[in-house]
This record gives sequence, C-alpha cells and structure tokens, in this order.
Amino acid sequence: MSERITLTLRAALIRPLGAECISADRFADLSEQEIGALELWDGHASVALGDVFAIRGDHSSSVTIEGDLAHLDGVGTAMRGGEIAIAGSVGGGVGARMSGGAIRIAGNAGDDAGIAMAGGLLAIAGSAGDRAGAALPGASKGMTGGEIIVRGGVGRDAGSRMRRGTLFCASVGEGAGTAMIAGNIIVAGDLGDGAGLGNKRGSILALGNVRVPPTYAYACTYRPPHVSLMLLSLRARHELLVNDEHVHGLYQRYSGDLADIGKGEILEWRSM
Amino acid sequence: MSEATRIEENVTCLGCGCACDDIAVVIAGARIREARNACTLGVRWFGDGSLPGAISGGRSAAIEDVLREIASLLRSARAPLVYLAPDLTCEAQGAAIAIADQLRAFVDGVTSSTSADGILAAQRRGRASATLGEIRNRADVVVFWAVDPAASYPRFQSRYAPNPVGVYLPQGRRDRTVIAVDVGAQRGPADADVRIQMTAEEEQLFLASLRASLAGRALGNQSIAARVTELATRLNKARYSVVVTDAESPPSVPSGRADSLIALTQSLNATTRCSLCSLRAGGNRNGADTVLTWHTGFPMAVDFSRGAPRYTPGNAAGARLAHGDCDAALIVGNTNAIPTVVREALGATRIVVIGPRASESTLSAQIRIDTGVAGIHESGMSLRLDDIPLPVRAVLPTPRDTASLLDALGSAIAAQGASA
Amino acid sequence: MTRLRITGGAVHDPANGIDGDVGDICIENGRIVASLPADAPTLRAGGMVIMAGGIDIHAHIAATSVSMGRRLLPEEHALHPVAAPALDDGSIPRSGTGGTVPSTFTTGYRYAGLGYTTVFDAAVAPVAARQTHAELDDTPIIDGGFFALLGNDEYLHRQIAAGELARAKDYAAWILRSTGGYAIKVVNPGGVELWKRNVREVKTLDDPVGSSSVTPRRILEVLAGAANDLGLPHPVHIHCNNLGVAGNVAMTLDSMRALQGRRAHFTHLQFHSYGGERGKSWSSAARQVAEYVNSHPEVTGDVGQVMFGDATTLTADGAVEYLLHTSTGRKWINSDIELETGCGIVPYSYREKAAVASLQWVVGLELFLLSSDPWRMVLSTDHPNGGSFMSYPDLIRLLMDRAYRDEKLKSVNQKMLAGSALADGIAREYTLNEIAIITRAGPARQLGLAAKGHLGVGADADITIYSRDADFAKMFSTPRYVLKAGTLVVEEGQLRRAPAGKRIFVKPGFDDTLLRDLGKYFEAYSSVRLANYPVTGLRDAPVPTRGA
Amino acid sequence: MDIRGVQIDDTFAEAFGMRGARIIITAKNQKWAREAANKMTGFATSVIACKCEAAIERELAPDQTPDGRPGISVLLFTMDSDSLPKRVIERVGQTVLTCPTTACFDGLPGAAERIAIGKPLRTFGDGFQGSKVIDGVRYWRLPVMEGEFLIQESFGKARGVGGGNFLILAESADAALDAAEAAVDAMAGMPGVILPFPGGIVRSGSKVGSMRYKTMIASTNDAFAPTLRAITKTSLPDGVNSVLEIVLDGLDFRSIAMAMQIGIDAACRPGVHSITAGNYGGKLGPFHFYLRKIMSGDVEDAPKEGAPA
Repeated sequence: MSERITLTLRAALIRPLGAECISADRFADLSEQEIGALELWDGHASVALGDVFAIRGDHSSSVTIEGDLAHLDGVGTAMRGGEIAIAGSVGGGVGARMSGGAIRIAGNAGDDAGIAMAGGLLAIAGSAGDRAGAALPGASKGMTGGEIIVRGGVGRDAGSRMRRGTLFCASVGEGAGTAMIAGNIIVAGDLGDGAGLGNKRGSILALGNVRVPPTYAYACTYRPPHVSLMLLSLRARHELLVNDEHVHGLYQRYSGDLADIGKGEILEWRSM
Repeated sequence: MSEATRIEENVTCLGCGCACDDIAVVIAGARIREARNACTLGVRWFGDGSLPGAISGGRSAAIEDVLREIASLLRSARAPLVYLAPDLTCEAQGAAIAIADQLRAFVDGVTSSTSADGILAAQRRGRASATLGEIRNRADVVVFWAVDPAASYPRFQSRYAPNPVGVYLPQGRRDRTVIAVDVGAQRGPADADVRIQMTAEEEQLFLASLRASLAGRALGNQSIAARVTELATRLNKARYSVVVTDAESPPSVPSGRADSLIALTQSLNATTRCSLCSLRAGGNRNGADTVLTWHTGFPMAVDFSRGAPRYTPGNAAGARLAHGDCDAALIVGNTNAIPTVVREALGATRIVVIGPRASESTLSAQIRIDTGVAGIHESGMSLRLDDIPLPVRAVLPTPRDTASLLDALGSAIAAQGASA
Repeated sequence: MTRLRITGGAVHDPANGIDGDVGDICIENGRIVASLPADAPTLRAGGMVIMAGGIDIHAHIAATSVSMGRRLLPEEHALHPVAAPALDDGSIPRSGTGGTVPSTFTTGYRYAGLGYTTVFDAAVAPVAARQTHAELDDTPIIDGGFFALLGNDEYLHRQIAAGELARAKDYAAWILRSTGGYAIKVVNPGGVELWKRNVREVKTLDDPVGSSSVTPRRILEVLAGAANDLGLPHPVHIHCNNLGVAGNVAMTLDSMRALQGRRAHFTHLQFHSYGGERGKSWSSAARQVAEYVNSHPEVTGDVGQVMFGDATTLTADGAVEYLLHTSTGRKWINSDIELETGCGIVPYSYREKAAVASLQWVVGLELFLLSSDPWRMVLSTDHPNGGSFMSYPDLIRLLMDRAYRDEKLKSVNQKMLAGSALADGIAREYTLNEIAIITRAGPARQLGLAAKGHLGVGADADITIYSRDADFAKMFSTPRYVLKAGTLVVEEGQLRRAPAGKRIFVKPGFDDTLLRDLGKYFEAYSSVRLANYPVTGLRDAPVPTRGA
Repeated sequence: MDIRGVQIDDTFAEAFGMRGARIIITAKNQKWAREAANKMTGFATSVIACKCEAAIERELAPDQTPDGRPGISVLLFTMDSDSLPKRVIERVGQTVLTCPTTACFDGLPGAAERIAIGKPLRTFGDGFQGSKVIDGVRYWRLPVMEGEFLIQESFGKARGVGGGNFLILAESADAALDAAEAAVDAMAGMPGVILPFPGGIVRSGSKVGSMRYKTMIASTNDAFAPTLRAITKTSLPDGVNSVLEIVLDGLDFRSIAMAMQIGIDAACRPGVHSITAGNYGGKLGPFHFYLRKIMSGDVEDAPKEGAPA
C-alpha cells in the first residue's frame, strides 16, 4: 500500500488512447500488477496500461500521471472518489460522469471535460476544450453537481444543459450555458455570444462584458447576495483571483430566457 | 418497341423521404421505360434501372476470394469505419451494422453530417409528431418553415398536405390554411394563404418570441411582435396544426432551429394539437437511423471499439476521418450521396465500397463490388420520413444482393477468427 | 442436440398437475417426448427445479414505438453498454445496450438469460407491423408475437357507426392476417382518437367518439365479439380508459361489466385499480378489481406491477403521456399514427419516497395476493412501463417471501396506503407452482398456446432449470440451464447459444368482399397503398384459430 | 468558599434541556444587522410567555460571516423540538426578511439535525423565488422591493441547556445592580451563551407554580423578596436588601459553566454579600451547575442519570 501511485508515460503518444480505466477510486483496490493489466484502448485494440506507463505504487486512491497526455482520453471517467493529479495536459472526456473526488490538471484539457459530471472537483490550470460540464449527446441534463474550475478559457457550449453545480473559467466560447436548467457559470472575463439561450433557472455571471441575448430583459442593477457567497467560497477554496470589488459589487441583472420560463439570469459586473 | 413490356404497380420510390408507394414502373427489355406517378425526383431515382455489375480491385475475381480479402483488410485495421451511404434496404443496413459490431468498428452514415441537429434535439426534448397519414387527414393548418417541398419533396403537397381530401378535411386544400414562413432565401410554398417573412438573422429571435408569446410574454421589437402575434394566433386557433421543416439542413441553418421548433410544437399541445414534421431526403436515410437504433440504442455515430456501442455524435465520421482516426473504411451504399466533408476526409484511407455503381465511384477505393439499388433491384424494407415502414421490391434483377453479400462478408470475417 | 434426457429435477408443471415431483423429461427434435432410448445424452438436474420456459404476455420489445423509445434514451444507453456474449454455436454474437429499453439483441439474450422463451409485444400499430417483424428477427432466441392495435382505428369506427359489425369482424381478421399479429389490442378505447381531436378526458364508457354510436363501450363489445367469433386463441387484450388516473377503478369495473360473460383479457390492471378522485386523492382499489376477477371466470388479466427504479413509459395511449410529460417535466414523444392509433413516450422513475409510486407498487402486489386464481392473473410489469423485465426475479421474491415483502413495505412512502390490504397485512406467499402458473402455464393458457407453458408430451422443449436458493430473486435471476426448442441456450448460468426464435401469429379467415370497401377507404384516406399494407414472407406456421 | 469577600454558596443551579438554533444575520453594516437582531430577540425573555428565549450572542466581523459582511449571531431556544422551527420562522420572517440589506445564515453548520427555515419562508416569493446550492448548501433567494433577501434553506438544531443561573445577594439595590451589570459585561460575547432577560438581568426571580393561584405557572420567588423577609419563609441572609438573578441559556453545559465562572467572578465586588443559585432539589432539570465546582475551575459536565442523550 503506497501513499500515491505514479504513472509515467513510457513513450510519446501519437494518437488517441482511451483511458477510461484510470480512476482513483478504482486504483485503491489494485496491486501494481493489476493496475498494469488494466486495458487502454488504441482503436479497438486493447493495450495494457503497464505497457504504456511505468507504474510506481499500489493500493492508493491518490494517483499522479506524468507525461504529455494530450492524446489520453477519458481519464477519471465515472470516478467516485480519490484524487488524480495530471502533471501536464490531458485529452478529451477527463472526469466525464465523475461523481466524487478531485482531478487536478496542471496543463490543458481537451473536449468534454467533466461532461455529465455529478460531483467532485475538476480543476484545470490551463484551458479546456468544448462542452466542458455539458450533457452527454442527446441527454436532457448536463452536469448535475460538483465544480469545474478552469483558470484559462473554455471552448464552445460550456455548461450547456447544466442542472446543478458550478463552472468557473477565465473566458468562454460561444453558447455557454445554453439550455441551462440551473447551476452557475462564472466567467472572469467576457461572455461569448449565444450564452444562456434556453436558460431556465441558471445563473451566468460575467465579470467582463456581456452581449445581452435578445431573449433576455434588463431587470435592475443591484448587489446580488448570492454572488458574494459564491465568489467568497470559490476564492477561499480554490485561491482564485476574485477581488472584493467583484464580491460586493453592483451587477446588472438580465432575466431570461424569456422564450422559456424566464427564471434564469445573466449578471454583469458594473462597479464596486 | 419489340421487347415485351411489363408494369410493376405500387412500387415504393426512395427518391426522397416521402417514399411514395404508388409508382407504376414500366419495364421493357430489362430497362425502366417509365415511372408513372413519379415526380421529377422519382423519375431520376428510377432512371432506366441499368447498373454495372463489376467486382474490381481484388486480387482474384471470385467473390469468395474477394470477400476473404476484404475481411482480412478490415480485420487488420485498428480503427475501421463502416459507413452507411444511402440507397440500402433496412436489411442491408442491418447486415452492415452487424459487420461493424463484429469488427469493433465505428459505424456512421450520412445522417450525422446532414440531420444530426434535429436528431439530437429530439433526443434531448422528445418531439410531438404525426405520421403523414394523420397530417393528410387531420391538419387544418400547415406551416412550411423555411421549406418549399416543391423542390426537394415534390409530391409532399399533393399526397400528404395540404392538397388531399382528408377525413376531417372533406374539401381538401380549401379546408386548410397554409402558412409559408420565409427565412431569408429559404422560402415556403408560393401559393400559401399566409406568408410570414423574416431575415435569417431574425429567425432565432422570432422563434423565441413566438414561444414567449404562447407563454404569455412579449419579446422583441414591434416589427417582430406583429408577425409573431399573427402566427401565434393562427397556431392557437388551429384544430390540428403541423409545422413542416426540412431536416436535411444545409450548414447555414443555425443549430437552434430544430430545437426551437420542437419546443414550439410540443408546447402548443397545452391548448390545441400540433405536430412537427421533419422532412428527410431519399435512399432510406431514416431506415439507417432506425435500424442502427434497434441494434445499438443509438441512431448514428456508434463506436463499437470497446466491444459495446458508444455514442459519439460529437466525433462523427467526418471528424474522425479528418483527424486520421480511421485506418480503413467499408462504405456500403451509394457513394455519390456521401456528403462532401466526409468524402474529402476519406483521403488516403483504405476503402472498400459495396453498393450500386461502386465500380464507377469517384472514391479511390481499393476494392469495389457493384450491388443493386434498394427498391429497384433489391427487395426488403424501407422507412418513410415519418417512421412508417414500407416494403421495397426489386423490379429488376440485382447484380448481387447487398444484404446477402454483407452476410457473406460477415461470415468471412468470422471465419478469420474473433476480432482482436 | 436432437435428444436429451433431463433427470433428477423437481418438476413444476402445473398444467399437467405436477407439483415438484422428481421425474425425467425427454426431448427429441425440439419437443418433449414420452421416452428416449437408454443411450440418449443426459443432463443431471438433481436438486434443481424444472419449469417450462417463461412466457411474457405483455411487454414492449419490438415496435416503432419501442425504437422511438430507444432513440429517446441515449444517456441511459450510454450508462449500460452490453458486450456481446461468448456464444459457441457459430452464430455471430452481438453487443448492445441495456437500460429500460434494451437493444433488440440484448433483449433476446436477457430474456433467455432469465429463462423466458416466449414474449409478446403488446402494442403494434398495424401499419408499422413490418418493422416489428424486422425487430423480432433481430431479437434472438425468444419466440415472439404481437398484438395489433385496433381500438382507435378510423375504419373500424366507421363500421361500428354504420352498424356493419360483420365487416368490423372481417376487418379485424384482415388486420391480423395482414400484419402477422396474434391478438387484438385495445388501448384506451376511443380515447386516443379523442386525444387527436383535443378531447383529453373520457368520462364514461358512453362518451361519443365522433358519432354517438361509437363509444368506448361499443368498441369493447365489437372487438371482444370479433376476437371470440374469429376463434382467436387469445381474447381481446384491453388497456382500459383512464390509465393511471385516480378513481379509474369505476371505469375499469364498468369495462369488465360491459363484457360480462365474454372472454376478455384486461391488461396491466395495476394501472387501472385506483380509488380516490381525479386531482384530489388516491387510494388502492385492488380489492374491488380482484374480487370482480375472482368471481368472473371469463376474465383474465395481468398485473403490470410497478417496480422501484427507472422505467420508460411507452404506450399507444398518447393522452396519458402528455399528462406525464407536463407533471414531470421530462422529455416527451408523441406520435399520432395514420388514423389507427397513437404513441406516447416519457422516461419515468418510480421512487420509494414518492406517494403515488408507492401506492402503485402496493396496488400491484395486492392484485397478485388477492387474486384467488393465479391462472387468470399473471405476472407482468408492462415492461418497460412499470419497470424492466429484468426486475421479474425481484418481483417473484416479493410474492414468495413475506418477510422480504413486509420489510420492503416499511421503506416506502405510507401517505396513500391507509386502508390498503397490503398495509393491513397479507400473509400469502406464492408457492413454486403458483410462480410457474403466473410466469408460464397461466400466460400460455390465456394466450391459447397449446404447446407452451407446460412440460407434457408434445410441448415445445422450452425449459428452464433453476438451482434452488433461499433468495428467490437470486434463484430466478440466474437459471442454471435454459433450453429453447430443445437447444441448450444457457449452460451453467452462461448464455451459450442464440438460435433464432419463431414467430407466433394467426391467420384468421375473412369475407373478402371487405377488400372492395377497404380499397375505397384506402384510396380516399390512406397514405399507403392497400397492396403494400400486408406483411409477407412469414416463415413459421400460424397458430390455428377456431373461427368459421 | 469566598471570592474577594463574597461568599459562594455550596449549592447548584439547576437547568433543563432546550432546543436551540444559531441565526447569523448579516447586513450592509453592523447597524442594520443589529436592528434586525434587536427586533428578532425582542420579547423573548422566557418560554413561559414568550414561547422562546433569544438574545444576541455576539457581533461578527466581515471575515467571520459567509457573505463577507458585518453580522450578528443570535441564539434562540425553545422547550421542545417542534416549536423551534415555528419560532425561528416567525421571527426571521417578521424581523430579518423585513429589514433592509440583511441576509440570514445558519450558525450551526455541523449540527446533524436540521430544521427547515428558508424552505417554508421561500413561498413569500410567490413563485418568483429561486434557489442556489453553494458549497453543498442550499439557499433561497426571495425577491423583495429593496432587492433580494437571501436565506439558507435549513438551520442546525442543537440540544441546548436553559435556565443556568446565579443570584447576586447584595446589601443594596444599587450594589446588586452594579454587580449584575459587571457580570453581564464580563460575559458579553462569550460563544454559545445568551442572557435572554433585559440587559441580561432578572429582578423577578420566580418559583414554580403559585401558592395562591392555581393557574399560575410561576410566581414571585418570595423566599428572596426582601420586603417579605418578615412574613414568609425567607432565604435571605441578614444584611441582604436586594437580589438580582442572571439567567443563562446556552448550546451546551460547558459554555454556560464557563460564562458563569466569569460572570460570578465579576459580580464579586464590594456590597455583594453572597452568590447563590436556583434549584429545585434536582427534580426539574438534569443539568446541575455546582457553583463552587465551577469557581474552582471545573466546568465539565458531570455524567448524571437521566440526562438527555
């Protein structure tokens, strides 16, 4: 039984490798040999994890993965607990359907990060691709809980159909929070186009500028009490750069999407 | 004419998704001379029925050898693609999907390139729909949303709506109100009773305003509001309305349209009845989606690589090919109908084509086997655009039956042992 | 394997009066025979329990509606990938997806894995029957058939309105012939047509459906009469009006009384046995329904038990699905089909914490436990409406194990259970023979399948062999051996072979003067040519009818 | 035992179990938090007629509150479980919801038992309310004319202790009051304890029931009333002309004991004769605060028979 398990990439990956088997909670029950025998997927061929990674440690739910992992997909899929630290970047679907534990990525993440996530923490120091925290294809609900904290930007359709939980990022692409049911999207910068279309009860908060969608209507300029709470909580737990002027600031509130039930909001920071 | 002519009645035409089954095909000397009742699309669909019957590219001309060669080509692939091009019977589609499962391949078809938005939206929200027979007999208000069926679905109006007499529309066209919604250059039928026009940029706001209006909220500017109110009033007053839209959307159509139209038509059922009718193009496209669904639970973009179906419409055939993620492709059906993005992305992939006119395909395929066209040379089942299954019958002999050939290919693959 | 002797097992074959006696079963060429030569291969089943293969009288597994349901549930399928089984019969095994509406191959494998060898799809739109056959072709192992929807059919209603009852009967016969169906199904008689006309409630059996001479009562009478006059092996299969509505027991009992003295099958009665008042209160009315069925031998039924967990409601009863959509906010499919029928689909979850779901669970169990004649009240969950067929083993345990049932009862929401029989305490525990009745012998008798549901000489060799286990759920979820038409499909608990099943259908005769009138109707209103309507090419032999 | 000449009687204060909640009120500034808290804790001296006992526990600095604004912490106690949410709901609804700029949070996040407070109050929003889950905790947002009122959905319920007390027996009314004030000042802001009476002080110590009036639940503590020294069975030592009582409710035994230790110490000043405490012979409540034990530094609850689990 080790303090941590460390997986070190043996040779650079040249094409996508499916790594849904890498999940911290699962590693807690496995010996080094058993971990090495887990299946990674190269197309339809299965490759032993031990052939791709050098493994140190066993029986631990703390896992470090080292190497250029931009082609490594599905890490932490359906993870329920434990902790994965990824020293560099990682591929698509990281933390998909995860319900607990923490995945911390020092670099960037690919598309579908935290897709259909239900709980836990996905922290990305770099940027993330499209559909972070969004729904599985054809599903009516996106993430239903947990937190996705991206210090860089995220791509399109971030938090689309989100049901609960929080997504924080420095900037977003188009279509953030489309058809949100509830939950929070907090953007430290400007809000991209098409944000919040079809939003039912979700909150989209932008510290930068907002191009207000035509299906939102201005309500008032005020100090939303829940914003202080949210920002303080994020600042305390994730050491995010959120200023007091944002915590206690004045925000313009826009209600929408009025084509739907209209109980959602876009909050745009104005001033202290 | 010296040859004896025969007439095959009640033939189903797969020239578009309407699947008119009243075509009388006149045949003389193994050539189709006429397709009575068919529209221009239908006439083109049937053509003269002639087909090449070649097998090319294999090291041997014997079909068993060629199938073995294809089997070993596909089995050696790390990430094979099985692509369902149009013009196949449901039986052939099923046989191709079975091969994909066997190979642990990625299976996809034209749907993911042309109609994915509508399918995904209908998965997220469901849909309120009706078959064409219901629309024909019940719909008193017919809205053509940015589509004039005259071009791509020429007999839609005469066979289904608004023209025919229906059980609840004894005077046919006169009992119905036809509303054309023009979105930019995408115009509804010219002879509509009511015309509502908007620019392409206005469409999303218009749809949103329409839904807001039905929920009792006003939205948008004055000019939109007037048009919205008119349409909302007509839809609300309808006994049974149908909104007709083209599911074969060009890339210029915003992805929100399908979603908004579904939401709109569903919500109208709070007070009256309303359905959405999504038009599909020809060659049994809906069949491919449905057969794939009963085999796997998903209608398109299914990845068998992990040994069981996974749904990846966000990484469909076009994208996978473009990334170089597929190292061999079995293309089944009519390669002429493959969307350009996929065709171009196929690039240097090793390709096998099994389908009508495979030997004439412009794709750089290694092996090609000519088969027949569903409903002309091959019999089986097809699905109309509204999910109604119709029989298709061979009116001419096929060079070789696609479904049987694929079954034989499946056996050849099995004979080479279980996939890695 | 053409011959096999199964020795040493305790045989539960209630149709032949055998209740746990140890005896040999001999199989030759897919059927049960009286004896075999001494050198025939032997399967030792000492200590095990032998029953006929299970028969599901009412499930939704192969229809346009089912595939619409499949298409609606990508997120559910994504969570339930099912790898191909390891078959050793040379057939190419297929992967699939599970969840509440599994893919076809997985459906076949899973039913067989539970020891079920015959399944009927309960609701097929006649115009779409062709697809049902295609899906059944892709549903391995099980013998399959289906019921054709007729209660809301425009042509039928016209005949009733015109008093043309002979033609109505001929039409029913033609529909069964054309579709390759097995029985006549009525869903919410008249109510689906009314829903299409935006009339959302059927208040009484005498509500007019367009014409005042077309009413739910008349539709029931005419179709029950047609089924009986045609000598169909299974009587009319009725889904009553007002499914799932508080107080609907009155309509259910009225429907039964309307057909008093005539053979009729009332399906998923659990959904139709509620007291209370619409929009106000709910209570169990299972006692009343069970009492009626107990005292009327012409009536048969299946329960339509609700099991806690995820389900998909999927029915021809479009009206009820709209209500479910608006009350749950979940996604919704409606499809109005060709002047014939409707279809509605809404995913749903039955939760122990929910008052109505708990009541439904209790009502179903009460119907089982208060019915004195298990032959006439058989097991179903209306898969996937009340729960998946995969929950049958747990349901069997609830029926056989009172302690388990009472413990479970404590954990459910008690709000609406006051005065219910189950809450008052029911001691009854089903015996193995009674389980054999409600899962095999009873459905076979209700369906009129002479060669199914029993182990007598001449029966199809569809046989399930269980290892005994004190936990009946475990025992019934993993049969040790399953034989389908004499082929061992499950061995030592593993699915090993997947032969194609047969199609079970009828081919009743009719007076073909019908076709002239029907031709005119098709010409005027149908979107499909009459000539293209009938399904052709069914390979198997039809089940005979007794009709003239 | 005596402290600076003040005798500590060898007796104990007898207290009983209560149910309590801690309500954190934040506002734009301390003034408005206090306005709400003052109203909330008004008329909440004794469960006998007020149905609850409540008082300000202490002020909170911005970095001590969930939303980073100045706050006040209030403790509120009732005799039974069922009435606790009722009292909190009516008081929060009338005094915090109504007060400009406030928000309202649970001060007992670790409590296993929860009572629904924001949840029932949300319906004031008439369907326009919304909820937020932040850090696993649900809050309700109620639109009001000023802006928005934020309140936590559920509050922790503590098994508290009520009726901790000590009596200051002094030579004069002035000396009694000076000592009592000193005691209250010393105890101010001690966590987990409130003094629910006016200024923290009670002059009308009571006994259980009445000798004369059957309907009275409590009546004057004649044994300590100086004017009755001559005509009743008095408990007053010679030279004592006035008695004041300090009543304490707290979240647990230890908090009360520590507060009593500090309060009694502060009350031991010139003019005070002795300190004693009220009890009912151990029959009424399971919590016994032995004055001499406390004053010698032992503030731990001794295990007793019949104490609530």
